[in-house]
Order: sequence, then structure tokens, then C-alpha cells
Amino acid sequence: MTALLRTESLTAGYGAAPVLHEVDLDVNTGSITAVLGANGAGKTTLLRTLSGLLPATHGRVLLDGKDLRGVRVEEMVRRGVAHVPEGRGVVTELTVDENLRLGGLWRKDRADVRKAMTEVYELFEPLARRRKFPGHQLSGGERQLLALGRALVGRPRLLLLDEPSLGLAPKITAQIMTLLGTLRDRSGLTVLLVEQNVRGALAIADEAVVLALGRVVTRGTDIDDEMRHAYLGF
Amino acid sequence: MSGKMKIATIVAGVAVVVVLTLVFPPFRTYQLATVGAYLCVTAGLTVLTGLNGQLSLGHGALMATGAYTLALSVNAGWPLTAAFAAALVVTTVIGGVVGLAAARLRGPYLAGLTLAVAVVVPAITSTFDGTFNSDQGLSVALEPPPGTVTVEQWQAWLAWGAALIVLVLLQLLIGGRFGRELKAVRDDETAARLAGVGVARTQVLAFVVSAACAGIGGALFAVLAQSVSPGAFPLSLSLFLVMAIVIGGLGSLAGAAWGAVLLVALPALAHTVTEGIDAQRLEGNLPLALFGVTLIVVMLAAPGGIAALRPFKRSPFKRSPFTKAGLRPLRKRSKA
Amino acid sequence: MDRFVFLTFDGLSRGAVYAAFALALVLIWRATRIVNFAQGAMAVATAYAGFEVSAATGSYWLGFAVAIAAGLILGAVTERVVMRFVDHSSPLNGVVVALGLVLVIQGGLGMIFGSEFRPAEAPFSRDAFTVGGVALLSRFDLFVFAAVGIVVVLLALLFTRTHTGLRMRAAAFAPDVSRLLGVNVSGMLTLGWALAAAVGSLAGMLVLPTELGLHPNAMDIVFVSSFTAAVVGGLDSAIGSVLGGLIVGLLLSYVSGYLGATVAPIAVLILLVVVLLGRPGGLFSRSAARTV
Amino acid sequence: ESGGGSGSSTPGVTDTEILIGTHMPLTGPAAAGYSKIAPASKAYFDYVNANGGVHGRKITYKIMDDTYNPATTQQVVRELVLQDKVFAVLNGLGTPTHTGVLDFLKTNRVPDLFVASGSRSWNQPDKYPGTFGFNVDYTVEGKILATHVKETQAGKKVCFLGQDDDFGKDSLAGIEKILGPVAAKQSYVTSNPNVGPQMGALKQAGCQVVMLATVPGFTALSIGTAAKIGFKPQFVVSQVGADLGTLTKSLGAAAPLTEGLISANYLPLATDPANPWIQLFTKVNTQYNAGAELDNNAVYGMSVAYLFVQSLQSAGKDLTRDGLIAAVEKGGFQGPGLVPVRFAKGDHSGYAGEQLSKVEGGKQIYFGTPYTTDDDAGAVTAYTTAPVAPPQNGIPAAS
Amino acid sequence: MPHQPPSDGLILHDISVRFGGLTALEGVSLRVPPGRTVGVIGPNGAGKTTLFNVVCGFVAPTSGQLTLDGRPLRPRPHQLKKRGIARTLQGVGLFPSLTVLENVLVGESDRDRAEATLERCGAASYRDEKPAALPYAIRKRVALARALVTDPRLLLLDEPAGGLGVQEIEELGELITGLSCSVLLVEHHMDLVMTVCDEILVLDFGKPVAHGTPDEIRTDEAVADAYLGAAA
Ligand SMILES: Nc1ncnc2c1ncn2[C@@H]1O[C@H](COP(=O)(O)OP(=O)(O)OP(=O)(O)O)[C@@H](O)[C@H]1O
Ligand SMILES: Nc1ncnc2c1ncn2[C@@H]1O[C@H](COP(=O)(O)OP(=O)(O)OP(=O)(O)O)[C@@H](O)[C@H]1O
Ligand SMILES: [Mg+2]
Ligand SMILES: [Mg+2]
Repeated sequence: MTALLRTESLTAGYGAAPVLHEVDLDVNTGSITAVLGANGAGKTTLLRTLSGLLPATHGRVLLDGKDLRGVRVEEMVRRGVAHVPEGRGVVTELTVDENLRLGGLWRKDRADVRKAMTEVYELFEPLARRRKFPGHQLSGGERQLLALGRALVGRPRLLLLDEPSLGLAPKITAQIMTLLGTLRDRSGLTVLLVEQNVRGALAIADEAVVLALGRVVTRGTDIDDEMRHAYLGF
Repeated sequence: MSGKMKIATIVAGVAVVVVLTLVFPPFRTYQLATVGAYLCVTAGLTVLTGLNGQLSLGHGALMATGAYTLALSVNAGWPLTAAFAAALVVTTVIGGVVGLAAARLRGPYLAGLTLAVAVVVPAITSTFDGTFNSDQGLSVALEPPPGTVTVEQWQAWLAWGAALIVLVLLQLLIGGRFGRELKAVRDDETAARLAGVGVARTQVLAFVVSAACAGIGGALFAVLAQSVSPGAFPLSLSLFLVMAIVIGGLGSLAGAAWGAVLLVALPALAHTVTEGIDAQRLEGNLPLALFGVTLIVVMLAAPGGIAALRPFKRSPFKRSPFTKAGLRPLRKRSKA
Repeated sequence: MDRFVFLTFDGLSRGAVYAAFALALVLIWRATRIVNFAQGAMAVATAYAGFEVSAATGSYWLGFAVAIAAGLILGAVTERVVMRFVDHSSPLNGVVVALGLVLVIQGGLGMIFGSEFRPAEAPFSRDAFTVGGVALLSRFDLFVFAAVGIVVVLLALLFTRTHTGLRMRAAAFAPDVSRLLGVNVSGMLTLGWALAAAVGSLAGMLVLPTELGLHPNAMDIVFVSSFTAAVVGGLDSAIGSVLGGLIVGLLLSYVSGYLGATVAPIAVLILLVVVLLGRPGGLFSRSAARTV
Repeated sequence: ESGGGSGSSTPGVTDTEILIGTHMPLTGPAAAGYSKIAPASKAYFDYVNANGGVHGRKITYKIMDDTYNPATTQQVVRELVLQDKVFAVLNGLGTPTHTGVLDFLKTNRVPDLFVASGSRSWNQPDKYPGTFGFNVDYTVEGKILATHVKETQAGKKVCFLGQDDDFGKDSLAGIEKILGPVAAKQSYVTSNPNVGPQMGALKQAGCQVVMLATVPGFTALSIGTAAKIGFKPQFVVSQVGADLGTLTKSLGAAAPLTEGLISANYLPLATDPANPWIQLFTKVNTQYNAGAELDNNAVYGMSVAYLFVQSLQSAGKDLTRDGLIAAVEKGGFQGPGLVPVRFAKGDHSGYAGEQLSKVEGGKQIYFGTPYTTDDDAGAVTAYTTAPVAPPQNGIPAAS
Repeated sequence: MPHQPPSDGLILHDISVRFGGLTALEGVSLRVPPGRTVGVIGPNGAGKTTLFNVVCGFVAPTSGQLTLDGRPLRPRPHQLKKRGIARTLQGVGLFPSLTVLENVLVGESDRDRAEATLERCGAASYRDEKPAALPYAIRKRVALARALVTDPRLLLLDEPAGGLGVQEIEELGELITGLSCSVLLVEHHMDLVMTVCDEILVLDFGKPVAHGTPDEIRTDEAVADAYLGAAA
């Protein structure tokens, strides 16, 4: 397998002191990588840096071997990267339908966008009931579904998910994890999955990366007990 | 800075100004007096707009209320202190009425309502011209200052005495619980309600407080000019007040002070800089344009206002607006 | 009765003009969430350009086209050169910069063209058709109605039917999220400003012939009335702003006609209070947002 | 201090210079027209300065922009008096603006000459001994215009539209002194540029003559609006709002509507090249006013400056503030005016009357003789003294 | 904390809420007895937050009654504090321009109490920081502290464990168990709900579908079907 995404000593932060330190990462095409770590470890920061919302102060990000430096945030989605940010990012003033449409606006293949929207509505039934509702009326979980569904409408190659299970009912969470597995297997989707729901994430992940204080402390297919105790608290 | 330190700074600042009035030539003293009068208004407005997030484009009208009340009281033979008290009471009441309506409104809708308040002054003075004497306004018959004090010094002391009281009271008010509640309401009304803060009550109170300050400021203007007329309180005055607190630094009394200074100094400076040039069409227009350019440049270079500038810490130019936008937490923006 | 009919038509023709300008305010509000206080000054600047060209070439419509084009350019330039560098962490920063722009534009126009009134010609006769001795509407009024109607329809289509409209709204509400979704936010802002300024210029070309004439401050009062109209109708609604414009126009006309011109601003204030207390987001506002 | 005899102790006066100042709207909505006045005055002073000045002193004229905002007027006048220490304030413009500084100027004993407004407030010698008017007052004008209407339009229905302030009220007072109550009266406010309802009402009242106390923009608007609704009365317009150049520009293609418009004035019209004063002012204007056009506003500015130089000449070499005021009160000035200025010990009002004008063939021309009257019950009488010609060098001689 | 035990806690009687055509709650009755912890669970959009909004007065019920300690409750959000009710929001809902300590002080201006509560919620070391720069978990603790500082008799917690790590949730569980007030808890994290709740109400499409002890709910078929799925 080839690395779809690669970071080389990636360093980033918000002020003078960096939050991420020299992060090296290889994410293979068609794999699910779980990014784990305690609160404040820098998981969200990592995703924001990958999608370009936050500029890297040092190091670089490669997608398909190409350096992403200088690529604008709005360009990323055209390269197949979809970022579902922490805190959902539903445009609350737009309707559910408009939010979903927004996810596929950049795509030329209109027919497929419509198809993808239909799929999302089938998948996430609560959204189907609320097509014409403005986003602000949705419940917390419904918004999370909407953000996720919107990313899927773009048919990304690489999906950056920041705690997708936040606020979702257990049944739906499980459904989504299954869906990620299916998409990986069927269409070679690559996922970088930030989760607090460690068990659920590890259950489908091909690989796991544990961050602590902005550094990668361990990675691999299974996390040993020592690491679990030290960094994940169980 | 602790609350006590801030009050000490205010007192010291006012003391310095009073000393200046003793050494300055009369026109500079008069300008100082004007700054003091403006300061009362900007301080109140920054509490309303800066701390509580309510934009008022109608504070010029509240100043007019204070000014007319003082003029009518003085001309009715009331002593100056009683006239000031009357101005305070009347503007407080009017501020309460406007505040009650304002508390239901947000953003541009509040701006629209207060804008309508701002432009109603001339209409009222000419509708009730028996009392307010239409466009020509009223003159204010003031007693000459006591002893050897010059008129300008007397005016400056009056203005800065009032400013001292206003600033100290406001500092006491915003330094404590009320200040927190103002900001809480501005930041998140729902969370504020749940924390036990009466949102409407806080907003009305903020309006009343700032209206009272505007009333005092307006009354001082009546004393400074010894006359009041609607033309002196145009819409542009209300807009300039907002500009002053934003450029000065929104939400802090220091910013209000900067704003008051700028209101007097900037137009004068723009005029002085262009004085040598006298081509007919440039006259007046050049300072105007220069004034505008200054506003824009300051706003772009120092988005937090002058009071927020820390010249030796970090240049404001270095922060690109784009990375800045990227920094904003997504959570807050999308209200999710 | 004749008087009432006369005042009604007078108010409608005046109101159409406010509506035109309110539309520009609504457009920029929807596209950028900014109330552009410089809208009036920008419109005047482009109208100067337009009438200058009309005077030089003798063709009203050439000048008209130039004014609209100048609006597009001025709007885009304003966004690219000034507005995009404004820190929007406080919404007031944009307001202050816009007010600064007003001074720059008015000062600049004063320097170039002087502060005398210049004629602002109307393309059609302003003589009203009279029915039974009562003056109703003029050809020019009909032109204004038609222009406003077309703009309303186009705007409604733009915002609700087109991808670009959706992009513009998303960019205005949630810039960061929109960028993640591939929306060229900065482009949308530029486009929003350009379109709004062009609509503003159109409004200026419609308004100025009914005003005292062309002057750096010519739109100051129109701005106030139109802003009121937009607020009455609801800033998010194009239809609302047109209705708001007509309401304000009618109110001013009836009040001036029956009670005297002096009390008109008081009537406007009362209108605002009544409307906003009932509907704090204007007549055409949607239901209040869920906050918890 | 102003009573001191030596020039050096008088503020603003040195052996070589006299510093005076004024406040005017140079920017903002009120600047239209008015912004040309002060530069014209200044041009005339430059002309005088280039020809040796007055008693060897050059006149420096400091023009402050107050945007017609009384609060700004307060600031700039204080700057002139306290900071720049001007000798006098000349031709400060506007009723509400200047009213606010009357007391201040009085307290500081600053001569306040030739205020640019027709309000009657300037004529209060007891209360404001240093303040003098210039313009004919609105009531006097109203009486003169009304007399003409009474004589030529007998039996017609006469109506009135005026600005909602002293200008409108004083005008109407003058008109009604002659005609009795008008058939219908309407008012407008400058903040609402739609006079449709007002003109509609006048049309409905069947008015045949409409007398306007309006500023130029609203004169144009009223005439335009009337035409729009098919209402064509005889317009009789106050001098303030009847400058044909300004009206023509405002009306644009509709300019022919001004045909037949009746007004009055007390200064020669800029469009009369045969008038020797206009010839003088044209010369000064080309040399010293940066190529600006000589319109009636410029003529006004130069006439003010001329009268001021006359006053200085009359005050003598030993210039003091009291001396200047005494010289103005002595009166007897003869200049470009069609009627005399009235200055005397007990009278500080300006021009005593006006001559009627009419727009004919796109040109504003005088007809008949000038009239004078007072602002009270006095009769309107013809003034028959022939106008004087300007001095050879264009500068008033020391008297 | 010594305070008068309330006579009979919060009682919701047959509450229904409709938003236009949408029924968010239908015939919900519930009692939260003093000192007890009651959980409300259900699929997304089931009406849990709406139930809280009814108790807090953000939403007026279309029908039904509320009583608190035997007295009818016609709540207005900012008067909840007086009636001894506190609530956290589903998100975080901190005031971004106030420091952590000031955030808590808005709820209760006694400085010592505020600091003690922060300490108890494990956020004392951040007292002078602004919320924006803090990790999500810390922000949630501060929000909890702001609710707790008013010393409520009834605490409404809307997804307090959202975004928290395993250890954090354990600590939160201990904190909730240690509270002497009654608690109404909405949460999707089943481990937490099952350990801290005395009884649980399950909503689906606004209707109560089950009510019972954690053990009863765990084994309820309908609940597994609608809510827990295979994960249970
Ligand atoms: N906007 C910001 N400004 C300053 N510091 C920030 C900002 N956002 C995050 N930080 C800091 O960066 C560090 C990492 O935060 P990040 O949000 O990446 O953590 P996380 O692993 O996603 O945690 P969580 O599980 O709480 O979401 C934290 O210490 C936080 O305080
Ligand atoms: N103010 C409102 N206007 C319109 N619909 C609303 C409003 N509030 C809630 N709803 C709808 O009512 C339903 C219940 O919403 P609620 O927020 O109570 O769900 P919830 O059970 O808290 O879900 P979650 O677990 O996802 O937070 C949702 O479908 C929502 O769209
Ligand atoms: Mg995170
Ligand atoms: Mg919820």
C-alpha cells in the first residue's frame, strides 16, 4: 500500500509555543487510522493543520507525494480531502438540504452529487425528515450527522473526522463506524479518525496513533496495555 | 490592573488635566474641556456598546436631551447643579424608554432604531418650537465664573469634574458583578440566562447608564457652548461617537478616553496639516478625506483600538488577517 | 379623497426609490453580514462618473451603464483593498472603516467636482399622468418600479436558485466551514461587494433625479430612509426591503401631507418602534433562531 | 485692552498685517453655493494686498469649515479668537451656527461684522454692540416681494412655501404684513427632499402665485415638482434661493421652468457684464480666485470684502476694535449695493432693501427701481438714488 | 451541604411540545425525587434537550404541567437560580471574553465559593485563562462548575461526557455520584448513564418508550432496538 498522506516533522500551534511537535505520520490509501490521545493532546490541532486551516510552522504535509504548502484551504476539497471539524460546523442559517448541497458544490458531476445526497438521506434518516428545516433547529446529534453527511456528498478520498461520535446515540455511532469500514473496503476511502470513543475506533482502525502533548508517542496496529494506561487512561 | 489601581489612575489623570488647565492657553483649555465633556459620553457608550454589545447610533440625541434640559433649567433660573441634576434625570428616563425597546433588538435592527432616534432631534425642536425654538435653539444664560478664573478654565474644571465622577462610578460599576454580567450577556445570552442573569434587565440598565452619561456630556456641551441647537447634534455626531470608542479601544475606559481625545484632536490635526494648501475645492475637503484615511488606517493597523496597542510587545502588522480568521474557534462561529 | 390618492401615488413613487436603495443594503447584508454605511457615498461616486459620461457623450444610457459598471468595480476594489483587511472580530470595525470611507469619498468628490449641486437627469419624463386632475405616476416612476422589480426577482433567483447564491450565503455565515467545503470565500466576498455596489449605483441613478441633484452628500438622507426601510422589511428579505421602502415612502407622504413635513421623522421613529416591537427582525423575518 | 490706542496691543493687528477669520460650510450638504463666498472675499483681499493693503497692512483671511454644524462653529470660532487671536470675525455664515457664538464674541469684544444671513438677530445694538448684519433681512424682503405681488397680481390667490425655521417664518411675516393672510401655506424641512405633498396641497388650494422662502435646492425641487404634477403658478422667490445659475444647474434639462420667475436682490448680478462692479470683480476673480467662475455667490463674497475694506479705511491708521465698530456705526458706505447699508448708531441691520428681478430668456435681469423698507410697519418706498461706480483702482479710498 | 430536603422534587406531568408540525415531546411524565439521579436517553432528536428546555422555560409546553416541590413551575430562565435549578448546555456555552474564574463568578459572585467549585471540578489551575484556548474537556468542567456554584437542588446535565476521554468520564461519574442534589442527566455515553443513574427514562420520537432502573433498561428490547443497537 502507498501512503496517501504523509507528514514530515510537522510542527504547528496557535501562538509562540507550538502545540504539535515534529509529527511524522504515514496514512496508507484505503486505511483507517485512529488518532487517540487525552484531552488537549493536539488531535484537533493536527487535523486543522492537515486541512490547512492552521499553517504549519515547520515541517510539511504531503498528499499523494505532493507538498501541500501553499495550497489554499478551499483547494483541499478538490484534492479529495474532507475535514469534518470539531464542533460540527453546520451552517445553522441554511437548511439541511442547502448544507448538504454545499458539500457537493465544487463537484462537476451533478448527477452523482444528487445521487450522493440521496444516499445520505437514506443513511441518516433523521436528516431526511428535516430537509427544509434551518440548521439551527436541529438537535445536537442531528447536526453531527449533517456535518458528516455533507462531507460524504463530496465523495472524498481522505476523510478527516474530528470526534464524529460526539453527541450521537450508540446505535448511530456503531452504524457510522460500520459505514466507514464499508467505504474503506468498497471504495478505498482513507480515514483519519480522531476519537475519544477509543474502543469503537480501535475496533475498525487498521492503525492507531497516540498523541501526547503534541508528540506521537506510539503507533501501530495494536496498542499495548502500558500505553493504554499511560495515555488513554484505561 | 486591579480596580483600585484603575481608580487611582483615573484620579491621577484628571489631576494632570486640571494642572494643564492652569498652564495652557485659553483655546487649548477649551479643547480640554471639550475632551472632558466627550469623555463622559464615550465612557458611557463604551459600557453599552463595548461591554454589552448594544450598538447605539442615537447617543447624539441623548446628548441633545441633556443639553436642552440644562438650557431650559438654567434659563428658568435654576442653579447650575440643579440643572445638571435635571439633565441627568431626564436623560435617564429617556434612556430607559429607548433601552426598553432596544433590549428586544439585535444588531442592525438596533442600529436602525437608534438611527431613527438620532435623526428625530430637529423634528422635535421644530414641532415643539415654543419650547425648543426650532433650528435656532436656545442660548444658555450662565453666570460668569467666580474670582479670577477664566471662562475656559471654569468650563474645563466643570467638564473634568463631571468626567471624574462619571469615570469613577463607571469603573466601580463595571469592575464588579455588573461588568461581568454585561459581558456575559454580550457573549452568550442563553448561557447568561441560565447563570441567573436577567438579559433584558441588564441591557436596559446598560442603556440607562450610558444614557445618563450622555446626558451629562450633553449638559456640559450646553455649558461649553452657552447655547444649544439641533444642528449641533446631527447624525454624524452619533456616528463619530461610535467611531471614537472603536478607534480608542472598545470596552475599556482607557479606550473611551482615547476616543474623546481623538474626537477633538483628529479633525483639528487634519485641518492643521492641510492648512498650507489653499486651492478652493481642496479647502475643507482635503482635511475631510485625510480624516477618513486616518480612521481607516488606524482601524486596519490597530483593530483593537489605540488602547489595546502595546507598541513594544508585538507589531499589529505582523498578524495577517487570514491566519487570524483561521484561528477563530469553529465552535463559536457556527453556533453549533 | 383626491388628496389621499395623490399622496398615495406620491408616496409610492418615493418609496420605490427607497426600496431600490434598501435592496442594495439587503444584498450586501446577505452576502457579507455587514451594513455598508458607505453604500450611499459609493453610489454617489459612481453616479458622478455616470452623469459625467452622459454629459460628455449626450447619451443617458451610456452613462447609466458606466455607473453600474463603475459600481461593480468600486465594490470589488473596496473589498479587495480595504474591507478584506478589516478585523471582523468586532462587527463595529467594519462599520468604522465604512464610515471612514464615506469621509474619503465625500472629501474626494468635493475636491474633484466641488460642492455645488449638479443636474441629475432622468431618462424619462417626470411629468405625472393625471387622471381627473389628480397626478398619479410619471414615466420615470414606472421605470423605477420596473427596475426595482427586476432587481428583486434577480436577487431572489440568485440567492435561492443558484449555486453562487448558496456559496455567497454560506461564506457570509460561516467562512471557515465554507472554505473547508471548497467555497472561495474571499471571491464570494468580492462578488458580494461588487454586486451590492452595482445595485447601489443603480439605486443612485434612480434616486438622484428625484433629489436636489448630484452632490457629495446627496445620498446621506436617502441612506437613512432606506436603511429604515430595510430594517422595517427585514434585512434578510429582498421583498421585505421593497415593502419597507414603500411603507416608509407612503408614511412620509401621508404625514407630510396631513400633519406637516416637520413631524415626518417622528412618524418614522414611531413606525420603527411599532414594527420592531412586534417583529424584532423586521416584517419579513423568519422565526427566531433556536438558541438551546 | 481693545480700547488701547496702539496697533500693537490690538489682537490680530500688527503694523503690516490684519488677521481676520470666518466660519463657513466648505463641506457637507450646506456647502453648495456657500463654499464659494469666502474664497471670493479672500481673492478681493489679495487684490487689495497686492495694491499696498489698507494703511500699509495686508489682510489675512482665515476661513474655517464648520460644515454648518453649530457645535463645530463653537470650536472654530474659539480657535480663531483664542488661538489665532483674530482682530475680527467677518461674514460668519448661517443663522443657527452664528447665533451660538454671539455671546462668546461679545464677551471677548471681537467685532462681528457682516453676518451672512438675513436673520433679524444681528440687529440688536444694545445686546450685541459688536455684531452687524449684511443681508437684507427676510421680513424686509418679504414686504418688498409682497408689494410687487399686490401691485401686479391683484385678485390672484397667493400662497406660501417656506423652510421650517426663522427664514420661512420671518419671510411669511413680511409677506403677510402687506398681503394679509395668504391663501395656503406649507413648510418643508431640509432633511426630507420630497415636496410632493406640499406642492400637491398648493395645487389643490388653487394657488396662482406661490411665494417661496426656500434655499436653492428646494426652489429647484419645488418648481420641478410643481411641473411634474401639472401645476404652473407664478413663482416669487426669496433672494436666498433664487440664484439662477444654481437653479439652472439643479434643474438641468428642466431649467426652462425658471422662465418668468420673480425674485429680488441688492447686489449687481454676475450675469450683467455691463455693470462696472461686475467688471471690477471679474478682473479680481480672474487674477486671484484660481480661475473659479464668477457667480452671484462670488459677487456677494467680494462685496462683503469691499465693505470690510471700506470700514478699515474709515477706522483709520490707528486700528482698534472699538475704532472699527465706531467706523461701521458711522455708516455712509457706498459700494456695489443697489440700496445703501443702514449702519448707524442704533441700527446694525444690513442692506435696506432690494430691487426686483425676473428671469427672461434664460437670464435673470433687474426691472423697476429698488425699494427700501423696515422690518416693521414702515412703508415700502422706491429708492431712486443712482448707484455709484467703483473707484478707479477698485479699492475704496480712506475717508 | 446542608439544605432543606425538598418535599417532592420535580414533577413533569403529561408534557407535550410541538414546533409547528413537528412533535418534539408527547405525553411525557417524569418525577425527579430529591437527591436522586434520573437519566434521559434516546436517539438523536428524540426530544431530550427539548425536555430540558421545558424545565428551564426556554420552550413553553403545548400542554402539561410542571411542579417543583409541590408548587407549580412556570420557569423563566434567569429565575431558575432562585428556584434552585441549574443546567449545563449541550455544547459548552462559556463566555469567551471572561476568564474561567469570571465565568463561574457570573453564576455566583462569592469568590471563595467560585474557587472552591472550580477546585472541585478540577479546573482551578486554569482560573485566569480564557476558555477559547482550553481543551474541550476543561471547558466542559468549567461549564459544570458554573452550574454547580449556585448550589442547586436540581441539576440538569445535557451530555456532560461529550468529548471526554475515558478517564475524564470516570472522574465525572464520581463527581455526579457525590452530588447531594437531584440530577437529571441526558447522555449518550451508556457506561456513565448506567453507573450514575437511579432510574432512566427512554424517549423515542418524543414519546416515552421505557422507564426503569438501569438494569431493566439494559435488557429492554425496545430500547435496544431504537437506541442502543448492536452495541449494547
Ligand atoms: N484557538 C486556540 N488558541 C490557543 N490555544 C489553543 C487553541 N485551540 C487549542 N489550543 C491549545 O492547544 C492544545 C491542543 O488542543 P487540541 O484542541 O488540538 O486538543 P485535542 O487533542 O483535540 O483535545 P480535545 O480532546 O479536548 O478536543 C491545548 O492545550 C489547547 O489549550
Ligand atoms: N426551537 C425548535 N424549533 C423547531 N424544531 C425544534 C426546536 N427545538 C427542537 N426541535 C426539534 O425537535 C426535535 C428534538 O430536539 P432535541 O434537541 O430535544 O433532541 P435531543 O433529544 O436533544 O437530540 P440529541 O441527542 O441529538 O441532542 C429535533 O428533531 C429538533 O429538530
Ligand atoms: Mg479536539
Ligand atoms: Mg440534545
